[in-house]
Amino acid sequence: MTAAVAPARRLIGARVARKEDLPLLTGTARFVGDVERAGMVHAVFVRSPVAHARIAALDVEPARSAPGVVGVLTAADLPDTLSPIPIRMFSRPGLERFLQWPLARDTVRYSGDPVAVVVAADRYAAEDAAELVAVDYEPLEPVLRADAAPPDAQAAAFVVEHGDVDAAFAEAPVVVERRLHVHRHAAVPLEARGLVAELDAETGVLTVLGAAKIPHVNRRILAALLGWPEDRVRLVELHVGGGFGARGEFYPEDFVVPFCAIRLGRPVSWIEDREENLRACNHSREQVHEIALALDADGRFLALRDRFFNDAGGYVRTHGLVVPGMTAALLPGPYRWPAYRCEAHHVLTNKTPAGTYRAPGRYEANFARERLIDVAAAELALDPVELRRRNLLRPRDFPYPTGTNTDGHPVVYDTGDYPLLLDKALERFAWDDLRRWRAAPAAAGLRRGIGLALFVEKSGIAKWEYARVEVDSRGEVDVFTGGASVGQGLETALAQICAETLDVAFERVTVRHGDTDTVPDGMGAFGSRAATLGGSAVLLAADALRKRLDAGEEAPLAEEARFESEDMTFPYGVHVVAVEVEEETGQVAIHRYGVAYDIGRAINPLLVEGQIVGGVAQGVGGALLEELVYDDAGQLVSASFMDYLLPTAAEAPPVEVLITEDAPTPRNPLGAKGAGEGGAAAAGAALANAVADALGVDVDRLPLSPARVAALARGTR
Amino acid sequence: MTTRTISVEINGRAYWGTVEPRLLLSDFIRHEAHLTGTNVGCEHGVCGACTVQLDGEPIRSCLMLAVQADGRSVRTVEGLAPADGDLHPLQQAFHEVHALQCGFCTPGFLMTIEAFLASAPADLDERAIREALAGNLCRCTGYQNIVEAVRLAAERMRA
Amino acid sequence: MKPPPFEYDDPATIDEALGLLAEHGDEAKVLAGGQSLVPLLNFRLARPERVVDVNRLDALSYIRADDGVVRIGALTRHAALERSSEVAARLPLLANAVAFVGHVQIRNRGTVGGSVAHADPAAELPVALAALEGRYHVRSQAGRRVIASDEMFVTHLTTSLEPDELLVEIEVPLPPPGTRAAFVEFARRHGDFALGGAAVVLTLDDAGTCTRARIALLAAAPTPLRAYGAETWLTGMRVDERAAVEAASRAVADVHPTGDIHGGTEYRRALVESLVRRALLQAAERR
Amino acid sequence: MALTLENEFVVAAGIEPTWRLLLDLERVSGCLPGATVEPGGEDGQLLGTMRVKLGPIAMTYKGTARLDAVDEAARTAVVAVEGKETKGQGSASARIRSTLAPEGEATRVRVETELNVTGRPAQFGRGIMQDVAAKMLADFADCLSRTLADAPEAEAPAPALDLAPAVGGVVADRLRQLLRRLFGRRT
Repeated sequence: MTAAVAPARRLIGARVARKEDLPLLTGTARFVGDVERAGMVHAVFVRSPVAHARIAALDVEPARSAPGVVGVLTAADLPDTLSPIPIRMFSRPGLERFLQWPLARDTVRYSGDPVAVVVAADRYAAEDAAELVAVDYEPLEPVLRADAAPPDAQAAAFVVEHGDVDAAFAEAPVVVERRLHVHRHAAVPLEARGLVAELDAETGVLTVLGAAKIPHVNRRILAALLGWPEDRVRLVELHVGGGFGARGEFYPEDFVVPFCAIRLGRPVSWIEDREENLRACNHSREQVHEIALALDADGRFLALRDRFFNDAGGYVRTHGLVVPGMTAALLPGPYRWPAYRCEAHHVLTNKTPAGTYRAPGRYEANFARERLIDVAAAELALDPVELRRRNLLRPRDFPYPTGTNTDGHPVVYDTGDYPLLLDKALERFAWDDLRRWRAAPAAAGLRRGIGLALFVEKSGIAKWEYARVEVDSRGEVDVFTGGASVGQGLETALAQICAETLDVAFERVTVRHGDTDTVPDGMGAFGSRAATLGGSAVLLAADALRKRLDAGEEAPLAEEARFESEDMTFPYGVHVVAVEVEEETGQVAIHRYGVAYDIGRAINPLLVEGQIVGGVAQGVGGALLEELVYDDAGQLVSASFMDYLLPTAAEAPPVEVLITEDAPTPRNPLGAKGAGEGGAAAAGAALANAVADALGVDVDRLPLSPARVAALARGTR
Repeated sequence: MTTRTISVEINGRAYWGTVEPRLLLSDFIRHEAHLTGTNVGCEHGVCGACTVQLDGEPIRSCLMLAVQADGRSVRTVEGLAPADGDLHPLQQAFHEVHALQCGFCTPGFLMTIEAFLASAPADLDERAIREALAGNLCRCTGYQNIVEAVRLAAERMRA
Repeated sequence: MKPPPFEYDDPATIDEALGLLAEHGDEAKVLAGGQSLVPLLNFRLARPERVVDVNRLDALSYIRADDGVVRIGALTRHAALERSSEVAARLPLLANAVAFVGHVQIRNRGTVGGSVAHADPAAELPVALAALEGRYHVRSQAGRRVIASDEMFVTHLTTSLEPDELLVEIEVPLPPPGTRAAFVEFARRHGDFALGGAAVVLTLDDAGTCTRARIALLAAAPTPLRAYGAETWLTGMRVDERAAVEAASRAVADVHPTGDIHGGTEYRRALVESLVRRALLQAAERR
Repeated sequence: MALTLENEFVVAAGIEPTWRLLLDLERVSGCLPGATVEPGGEDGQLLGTMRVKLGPIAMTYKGTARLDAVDEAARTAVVAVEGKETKGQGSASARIRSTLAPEGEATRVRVETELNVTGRPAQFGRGIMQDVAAKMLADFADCLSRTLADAPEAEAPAPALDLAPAVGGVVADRLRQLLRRLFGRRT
């Protein structure tokens, strides 16, 4: 099965084929929708069809008496002791007013807000009965724009700054300012969410199958909401059909479905359908920036000033202020800023709540900053590459405190050689050839453009991870990690680290994760952390075990480790793209796409490339195709795959990847920086710059849909 | 509502069921025949995750009623690998070039491509491959390695 | 996302099917390939009391060349049309258009008759058939009638088929010698319903002068739309760049496509105009 | 789906009688395509169902219609129609503002309609529903003009909306549906 197995000694850094593949290739994998249980019943949620309304009346009796129905629950049936779903990170006093209850109580705040759950013998019967739940809604005025919302819609506002921004702008010879929009789109994993919850009547233990991303965190939340001790709640991760930041957070269904299982005394399955997924699972990315850049006559950056509005949707969910926090923290990017001020507004609207999606807050920030830098370059008649180069941080600047912070923790870039990576990228992706290509005449009706965008990513935001390594008398090795698998190849990467450290064959290492019974604690998989923090923990445990074996101790042996790191690591990269824009149709055809990414150390380049290419496809999809569109009444009108357009193989571009390891991080023993998000992080920025270059116009918003691009082209013909 | 008793041959074996006419073929395969390798990603015929072969031709099993498959022959991902425990060359190629990540879309891709390769010309260019794949959505890989796997498998299957 | 309950029949003969349609009228819905109807069922936007599945009517699956016409059985799958050497040789426009229909999984199930009866103005085959002036043979217990090309489509998803009528055959007259055709469309993604498109059938004499022109527009109106004005204007002209530009602008002179989230009225109008121009030039260049 | 549509027509009747007819809620509501007024309404409110049909797509709404505002001086009357899907969670509501102005012996009627549809039918980006709504309201305006002109055919309840123009087959189809409704088979 595993084709290319490197000798144990050189496993870290080898292109090892994955351990995970066999069941996924043969159809024996077990996703939550595959789970069957004796007596299992099926839940369907009744969701608000309106954006904002008071619930005047709610009649579930007709549904209760429908064929096959075993239960119908509304907010009134939930425990009086219940509290709303808590924030798990980036919280702040005052936000608690905006939390979501598992089922809407007196008002609904977005189309898709769950108001009742119907449980029946099968999904068909449950959907029949759900149609019979009668709700009277008294419409309230919906808020649909974060940048034009009434004051009471603002959940939080904060400022991140250093230096004297006002003075810098007052004295600057050159100032460029723009209002830039990033549209609402979402992670949309191909497997929608789902849960199967079951209460063991004898042990009194509640088991929830279908956990993802952060099983231990969600066990704590679920136990707290139920008022149960944690040891009576078990979360189990099965195969997971993609996460990208959205799946695995604690959602209303994560309480309601287990509660139904307890209340009804039967295993309850809920499998989200695609329409629900698009209306109920976290959205992301919708920001409006009022951003200004001050430069001197030579193009030296004097100051960056931004005020942005982050559309939070109907409630503040588990992520709290992560997205606006990340935007404000990482907007500076790879450049030196004598003065910086970012004013963030986290605003509630009557749309689906928004949370994190791959490179959260950064996809938006990179678009705003890199777009504005191109505008400045045009203003100064400077080459965009040269303007960037003049302002990049230098190797001697590291470690570099940006003067910003994440959730109060200072951002200190660990290592980097930004000019070197820029040079390597331009060389590898033949920037000069692309410039010649751009200058050469295109076919009639086509316009050529090239663009690039630089960015600094971050990885490992939660500060620790757990691992245990066991070797038995036969020499078989088990690795237990607190990390989680969302399809990224966690088992393979950790097995490589363990096998090399213990000097055992890769095949003899089994990686176990995601079961709160077998793994005592863990943080999970988000923010590109599983391989770096999780891998470091495995490295420590395996190393300790190795020493005992070398000392002559006999298996079976086990070692535990908890790797902690105060600071995040900061990989950095460059996106380069060349496009041909068709004036009449507005079609943007990608001629060449390259990503250079320095991640300190690549544990498995095969997997890293997979992460980057997959990230680019999502970033390009977001920039060209994907948009969650609401009408004037707050109705999501792209609530199906007929209107929410994921890129297919025909639209996703071939991507050239350059992985460099010039700046390993001292912040973990592997020297590795997380690689999960760089492929998406600057795609919107680079494409916008390329299209602006092709048409010689300002591009001030995404997505670059054919109609919008054609309009831009018409304005310039 | 009336029900019907049907028999569908899946991967060479007959599966009987008494079903409502409205039962989707995808649900029959997954929950009556308990062959859960075929996944369901949208249930409106866009994502391709539920692709199976009906009498040898790839179709969307979420857009067909189970009763319509009565007496027909269906092939799913479980029927792809030869009995001897080896992998189909296509599965092997997917593994070697890392053409899957979360793997949820993979069975649909395999059933589409397997039929495609059976009738594909020898000189497969990238455009042709990408268009042949366009009826299946993947959210993880960006498709690049899937295209690569198709090339590799085509090569080996010709040899 | 599961279909609502319905009664189901799968008649083995056309007469049986017609009997069911006569009995149940517009409370019954014909199920052919199901590639449009089943999604509507899954979304519960369609709630027929009864589904009459015609997939067992093998007699309705054929492609036959008669004197001067090609006869296509209503149950002919898109894939069969795509593979038909008969169609490729005699009606290249249809072969050209069917390749744009969805993806292989869709074309393996979808039927020609189903595409016509569903009457989506963004569907390829009705537009191609409009340009070819196909005639629609329908049957009911009352008998048989033929619906002319321009009387078939009424509005979105609505044809002039009576609830008790079944579309059984599409008859496509063979264009005169010297005819060449082209089908072009623009969609946001490969295989999506197009934002606009055009089917063009041109007959040129030896001097290259257009003696007959048929132009049909896709997604320009609630039905496939013939551009009669442009056709008349083009007749007698040499189809060069300038003529194509003029004909295209005449083709959309009175066209106001409904805008939506994928493109507004003006964008779609301009798009269709440029696609007509391209189709005309493509066709003129074909041999 | 939220949109505003405008229709305008002239009726060959004076403004006074036209105004009186305009306030006849039952006749005005009866003009809504596919609408059937049912007994049991209270304090000037009508109960009814409305069936919207588009090829295979069919939605049935149950709801109310009432005179929401009457401005004698401005000769403006607003009819508010609100309905919920008889199956499913969706809804449809409309505010129909009709304004009369004298035009010689005749009367010009300007109808502005704000329509809001929620639920599944409104969740699709393609413009089909907008066209359906436009056709519905055009039909409504036609019927209203006949009603206000007191044309006899306006007495019959409107058939289920069928977006087909009056070519032979469709007339027969409409008649079938009309008879079916009159004889009370299904709503």
